[in-house]
Amino acid sequence: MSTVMDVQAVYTLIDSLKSDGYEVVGPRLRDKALGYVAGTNGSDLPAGLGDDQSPGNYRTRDRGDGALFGFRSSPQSWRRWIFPPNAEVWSARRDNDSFVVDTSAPDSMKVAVIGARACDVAALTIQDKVFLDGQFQDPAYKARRENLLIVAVNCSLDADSNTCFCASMGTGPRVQAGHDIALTEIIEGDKHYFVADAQTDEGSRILEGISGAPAGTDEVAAADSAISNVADSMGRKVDADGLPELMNESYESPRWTVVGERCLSCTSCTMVCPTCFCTNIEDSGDLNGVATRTRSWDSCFTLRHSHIHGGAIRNTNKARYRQWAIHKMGTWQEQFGTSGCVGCGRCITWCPSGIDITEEVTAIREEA
Amino acid sequence: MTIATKQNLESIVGAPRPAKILSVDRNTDDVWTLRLEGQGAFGPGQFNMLYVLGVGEVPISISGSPGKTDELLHTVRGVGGVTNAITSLKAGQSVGVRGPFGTSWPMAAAKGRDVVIVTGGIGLAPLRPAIYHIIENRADYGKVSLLYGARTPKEMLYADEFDSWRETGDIEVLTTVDAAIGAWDGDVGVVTTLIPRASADISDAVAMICGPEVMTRFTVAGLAERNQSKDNIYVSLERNMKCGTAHCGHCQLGPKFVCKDGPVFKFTDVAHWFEKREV
Amino acid sequence: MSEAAAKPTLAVWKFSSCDGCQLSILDLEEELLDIVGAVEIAYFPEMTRAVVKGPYDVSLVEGSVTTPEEAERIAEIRENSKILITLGACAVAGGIQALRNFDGADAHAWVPTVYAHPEYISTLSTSTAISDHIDIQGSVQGCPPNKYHLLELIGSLVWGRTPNLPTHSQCLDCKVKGNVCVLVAHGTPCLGPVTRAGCGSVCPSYHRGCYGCHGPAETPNMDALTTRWRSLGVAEDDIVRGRRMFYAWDPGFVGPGEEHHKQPAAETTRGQGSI
Amino acid sequence: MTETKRVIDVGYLARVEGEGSIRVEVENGTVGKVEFGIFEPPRLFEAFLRGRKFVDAPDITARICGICPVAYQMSSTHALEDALGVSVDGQLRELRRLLYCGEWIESHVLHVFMLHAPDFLGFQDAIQMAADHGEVVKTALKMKAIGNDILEVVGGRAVHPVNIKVGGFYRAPTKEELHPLREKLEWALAAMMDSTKLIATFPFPDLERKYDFVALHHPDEYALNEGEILSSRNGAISVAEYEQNYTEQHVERSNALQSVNKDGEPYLVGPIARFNLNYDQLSPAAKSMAEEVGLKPPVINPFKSILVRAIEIIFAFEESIRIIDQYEEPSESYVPLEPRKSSGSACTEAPRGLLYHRYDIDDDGLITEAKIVPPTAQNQLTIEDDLREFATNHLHLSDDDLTWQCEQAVRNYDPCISCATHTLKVKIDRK
Ligand SMILES: Cc1cc2nc3c(=O)[nH]c(=O)nc-3n(C[C@H](O)[C@H](O)[C@H](O)COP(=O)(O)OP(=O)(O)OC[C@H]3O[C@@H](n4cnc5c(N)ncnc54)[C@H](O)[C@@H]3O)c2cc1C
Ligand code: SF4
Ligand code: SF4
Ligand code: SF4
Repeated sequence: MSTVMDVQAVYTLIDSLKSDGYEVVGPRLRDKALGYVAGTNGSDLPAGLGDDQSPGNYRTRDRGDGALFGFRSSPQSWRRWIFPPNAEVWSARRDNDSFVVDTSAPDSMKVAVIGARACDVAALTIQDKVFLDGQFQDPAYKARRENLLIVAVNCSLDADSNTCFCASMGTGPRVQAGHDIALTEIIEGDKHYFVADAQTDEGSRILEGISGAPAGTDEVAAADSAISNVADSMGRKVDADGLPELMNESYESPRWTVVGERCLSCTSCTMVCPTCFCTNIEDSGDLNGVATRTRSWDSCFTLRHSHIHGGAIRNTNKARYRQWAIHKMGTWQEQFGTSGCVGCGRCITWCPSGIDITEEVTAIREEA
Repeated sequence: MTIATKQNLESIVGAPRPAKILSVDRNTDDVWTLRLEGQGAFGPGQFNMLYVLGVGEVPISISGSPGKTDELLHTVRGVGGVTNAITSLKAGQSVGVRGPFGTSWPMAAAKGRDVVIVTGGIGLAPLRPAIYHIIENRADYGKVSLLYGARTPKEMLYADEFDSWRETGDIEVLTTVDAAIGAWDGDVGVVTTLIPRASADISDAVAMICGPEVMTRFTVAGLAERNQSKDNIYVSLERNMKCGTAHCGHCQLGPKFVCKDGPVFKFTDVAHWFEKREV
Repeated sequence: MSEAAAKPTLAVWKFSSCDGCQLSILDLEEELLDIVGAVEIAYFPEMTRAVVKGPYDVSLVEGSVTTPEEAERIAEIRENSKILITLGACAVAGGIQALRNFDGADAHAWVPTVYAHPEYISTLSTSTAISDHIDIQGSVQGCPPNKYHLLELIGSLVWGRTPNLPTHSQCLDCKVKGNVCVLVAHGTPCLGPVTRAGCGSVCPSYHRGCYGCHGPAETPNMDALTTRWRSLGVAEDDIVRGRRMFYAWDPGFVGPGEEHHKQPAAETTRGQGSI
Repeated sequence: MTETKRVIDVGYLARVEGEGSIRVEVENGTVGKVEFGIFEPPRLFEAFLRGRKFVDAPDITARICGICPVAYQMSSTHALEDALGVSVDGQLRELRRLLYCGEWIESHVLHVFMLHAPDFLGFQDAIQMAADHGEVVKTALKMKAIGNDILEVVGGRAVHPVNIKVGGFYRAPTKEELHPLREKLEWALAAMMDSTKLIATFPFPDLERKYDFVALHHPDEYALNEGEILSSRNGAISVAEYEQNYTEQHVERSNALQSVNKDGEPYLVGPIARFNLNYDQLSPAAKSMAEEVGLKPPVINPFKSILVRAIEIIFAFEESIRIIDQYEEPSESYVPLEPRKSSGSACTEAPRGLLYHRYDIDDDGLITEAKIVPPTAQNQLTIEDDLREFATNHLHLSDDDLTWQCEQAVRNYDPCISCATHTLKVKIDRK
C-alpha cells in the first residue's frame, strides 16, 4: 500500500536510516554536478537543482521548483559502494620456503542508497548475475550486497530525457525490482509530495516509522501518469528488437572504423557505466616482505585488458570500441540473459568525444 | 568434467594455496616442468592459476596424468615476469595454486573413435593429460595420431616420451620443425603438412587442437580439406586471465569467458568469433 | 625476494633537470629507511657524499641530454649499469627544455637573450631523451614522477617482478577517484584522455584540466582530442601550446598534421610494463 | 714545511641540489683562486617563456627547481598580478602563505636534518646518521612529511603543485581538507622545539663575516610573499627598483652569473638575512626558542644558518596553525584577470632567499620578456668569499678535513644549483 510523504518526511527517512546504522549515500551538488556522496543529510539533497545533458556535456541548472530528485543520471553510478574501485583482496608473507595468506574478512558496512534511479537498480540486478549467479560467487560483493538498502526514486519530473533511454531498454523510468522502497516525487503547483511504496520487509519496517498518510487514488494516479509521461516523451531510444543478433553480426561494419577515429580509448564510458564489471588484479610486494593482491576497476579500452604474451589482441581504438559496444548490446545477452545496457545514458554524457552509443547502434542497423 | 565442487569454491575464488614443489625438470632451454604435491582430481585440458609470492599469478595448464592425483605437473615456458619467476623456483619451495579451472578435452565424446591431436610448441602441455588418459584407457579409443610441430628440434617438448607413447601407447607420433637446426633428419615445415600422413581416419576422428591462433586456423582448414566435420573439432584457446572465475572480464571472446566456458571449446561454438581479427 | 643475496646497488644520476625526480625519492619519508634497508645506495650525491664504485645493479637517471658532455657521460653510465631506468619527463622525453627542439626555436640564438657572454656557454641545439642516446630497461613517467611509482619500481627490483606502472589514460584513474569530469561538466580543456595515468588525477581534482605532465597514454588519440578542444572554443595556438609542455617532444603528443622535425624519441620509452 | 701548492677540489658537491663543485687553490700558504663552480647545464627558461601565455608561467617556472617550485610559482604569479594591477587578498593571500610555509618546512627540514646536520656530526649522510640518531632522523622525516602534506592539500602535490594560478588558486581547499593538518602541526611544532635545542649544541666552526644582508621586509608580518627589499647597508627599496640596485654579471673569472649590489659588492640573501632583518616579526614560539638558544641578530657566523633555519621551521609550523585556525573558504578561488600589454615584477622569499621575477606581456597575454634571478645566483660571490676566508683561517686542517669543512661551508647556503638558471658551464683556462 502506498503512503504519501512530504519533504520533511524524506529528511526524517534519512535520519532514521542513519539511526539504524546505515551509511547513507545520496545525491549532492559537488564539483558542479549532482553525484552520489556518502554521509548524506536531508539538507544535502540538491533541492531545486536539475541538469542538462548531451553527448560530452553536462551542466546543472536551477529548476525553480524545489524538487529533491529533479535530476537525471549522476556522473557516476553508486556501484562503488557495492563494488569498490580499489580493494585489497589479501596479503601474504613468506614463511620459510612457503607463504601464508591473510585473507581479511570481507567488510560488510550497511549502506543505504537514497535516490537510486530505475536504471541503476536494474544495473545492480545485472551485476548480481555477474558476481553471484554464475559458477563462482564473489564473497566480497556478496557481503556488501546483503547489507545494501535501496530507496529508489521513479523518474517523474523531466519529460525530455537528454541522454538517457531506459524506456527503450525496458529498465525504467519506473523502478522494477531489487529496491526496498520506491518514491515518486510529484510537484503540482504548490503541492510537493512523494508517493512511497515498500518492496521488501525491511522497506516496510522503515516506512512504518515515518509519518505519512495512506495515498489516495488521485495521488497514486498522479504518480503513475507522471512516470508514464516521462516514458512516453523520452526522446532518445535504442531499437532493442533483435539487437544481440544485429550486434553479433556487425563485426565487419564500416561504422566501427568511423567511431574508432573519434574514440580516445580513455575508458570513461566503462568507468561511468553501472553494469561494467571488469577488474584488474595486481600482485605486488613491499620492502618489508609483505605481498598484496589488489583488485581494481579495469576497462576493455586498456591494452592490458587483452594483453597476452607478445602484445595486446585488441590494439586499435576501433577494436576496443567494438568489443565494448558488442558486449553491452549483444554478447551480454548470451552470457547473462539480459542486455548489458540499462539506458542510463552516462557513457554518452561523459564521453569526452561525445560518442553516442544509440547513434552508433542506429548507424549499424542502417548499414547492416 | 567440471571439477569445482562447492567445498573448494571458496579457495578457488580467494587466495592461492601454497603447494610444495617436489621437483623441477628442465624440458628445453626455456621450458621447465614443476612437479607439485597433488591437488586432487582434474580433467585433461584444465588449468590452474599459479602464483609466485609478491610477483604475480598466471594461468598454466595441468600437464600430468589425470590418473595420478598425488602429484600435479605444470610445464611452463618462461616468457615474461611471472613465468620467469615460476621457472626459477626450486624444489622445496612453494608455488601458489588456485584451481583447477575450465573445461576439459572431450575424452568421453571421443570414446570408440579415432583421435587426431594437432599441436605446436608449449601447446603440447595441456594435451599431455589427454594423451596419458588415452594410454591409460587405450581400449576406449581407436587410432590415435599426434601431430606435433616445434620451431627447432631443441624446442620439442617431452621428446623423450615419444617412443614410449608410440610403443606402449600405440599412438602415432608425427613431428615436424620450422627450422632443422642440429641433427634432425625428420620433417621440416608447419604442422599442418603432417595432416595428410596421419593414419587416424580424419573424416571421422575427434580432433583436439592447441597452439597459436594462426596454427589453429590453418589446422581447422587442413582438417576440413580431409573431410573432417567441424563438429568434431575441439580447440583450446588463450586469452588474458586475471581471476579464472569469470569475474575479471579479461578473457572474453565474443560471448565466451575462456576461463570458464573454455579453454577447451567445441570449435563450432566459437567459430563465429574465432575467425575474425582483434576480437 | 631472496634474503641471502647481497643487496642490489643503486645509483642515481642527474642530467639537465630540476632535481624534482630525485627529490621524489627523498619525499618517500615513511619508506626511506626501508629503501636503504633493501638496496645499497651506491651513488646518490643529492643524499650522500659517500660513493661506492660501480658497476651498479641499477641506475636511475633523471634529466635530459643538452650538452656534449652529457652525451658522453650517459654512455659511461650505461657501461657501468646492469639495469638503467629513466625517471621523469626530462629523461623520458627531453622535458620542458625540449621546447628548443621545435622549428623556429634555436638554442644558440636563445643563449644571448639570457647570457651576456654567450661565448662561455656550451650547449646542444636539442634537449633529447636518454633513450635517444642509449638503451634503457624501462622508465617511470611524470613531471614529477609519482613517488609511489618510484617505490613500486624499487620494490619490483627487490622482488624480481615487472613493476605495476600504469600506461592507460588519466580518465580511468580520474573516474576511479570519483572526480567530476572537468571537460564534460565545466567545459575545461583537459589533456587527461590522452595522458598516462599515475599522478592521482591531481589537476581535475583541483578543477583544472590535466596539462599532460605524465606524458602520453599507451594509445593517445591526439586528433580526436584536438577536435574536442576546438569544439570547446580553444584557439589553435593555445591547442598547440597546450600539448607543448613537459612532454612537448614526445611523439605521443604530436598534434594533427605535425611531425617531429629533429631526432625522434626512441620507442622504448613507452609500452606495457616497460622494464 | 716546504709546502708549495695544495688544491682542495670537490669535483661533485654532494648533498646539494644540482651540480656544483669547489676548487680552492693554496699556494705557498696563501689562498689563491677560489671557485664555487656550477656545471648545471643551461635550460634557457627565460628564452622559451617568450611566446607562452602568462597563465603558463607558474607551471613552467616551477620546473626550474623541484626543491622549491612554490617559490617560482609565487614569484611568477605575484609578478604577473603586478603587471595586471591586481592584488590577491583575504583568504587567498593566507592560503598562499600557508602553501609557502609548506615549502619552507619541506625544504628546510630536508636541508637541516638530511643534508646539513650530517656535516656537524661527522656522518656521510642522514642514513648513516640514523644508525646513531634514529629518533632524530625519524622525527625529521615525519616533520618533512607534514610540509609535504600542506603542499598536497593546498597545492595538489608536493613537487610541482598544480593548484597555483595567476590570480589565486584553481580551487580553494575546504576546511575539512585543511583541518586534519592541525593536529600534525601541533605535534611537529613541539618536536621542532626539541630538535632546535639539539641543533644548538652542534659544534659551529668559527667564521665571522661582515655581510650586506638583503631580504624582503613587510610592516606587518615575517615577509614571505610581499614587502620592500631591505638591505642592512643600503636601506629599503621597492621591488620595482630591484634591477637598478642589484645587477648580474657574467664574468669569466667565475663560473656563473653572479649578482652584486649597487656598490658592486656581494650580498647575502636567505635565512640569516631574514632573521637579522625581520627578527621582531617572528612568531612567539620561534622568538622564544631563539632566545633560549641564545640566537639573536645580527647572526654573522654563516655556520649558524642551520640554527636559523630551525627557528624558521618553528615559525612556519606556528604560522600554518594560525592560518588554518582562521581559515574560511573564500567564495571565489581566484581574481579574474584580463591580459593587456604591461610589465610587472615581484620578489618572494624562497627557502634559500630572495627570488626575483619580471615579465613583460602583450595584449594577448603572451610573455614577451622574462627575467628571473634566483637566490643561489645572488649568494654565489658571498659563498666564494666565505670559502676564501674560511680556508685562510683553517689551513692547519688536513686535506680531508679542510675539504669536508669547505663543503660544509657551501652547504650553509643550501645552494640550489638547479635554481640557478643563470649558472652554467663556462670554458675556463687553467694554468
Ligand atoms: C588457459 C591457459 C593455459 C595456459 N597454459 C600454459 C602452460 O601450460 N604453459 C605455459 O608456459 N604457458 C601457458 N599459458 C600462457 C601463460 O599464461 C602466459 O605465458 C603467461 O601468462 C605469461 O605471463 P608473464 O607474466 O610471464 O608474461 P608477460 O608477458 O610479462 O605478461 C604480463 C601479464 O599478462 C598476462 N598474460 C600474458 N600472456 C598471457 C597469456 N598467454 N595468457 C593469459 N594471460 C597472459 C598475465 O597476466 C601476465 O602476468 C596458458 C595460458 C592460458 C590462458
Ligand atoms: S567511447 Fe568515449 S568515453 Fe569511451 S573510451 Fe572512447 S572516447 Fe572514451
Ligand atoms: S577531467 Fe579530464 S582526466 Fe578526468 S575524466 Fe574528464 S577528461 Fe578525463
Ligand atoms: S592531471 Fe595531468 S597535468 Fe595534472 S598532475 Fe596529473 S598528469 Fe600532471
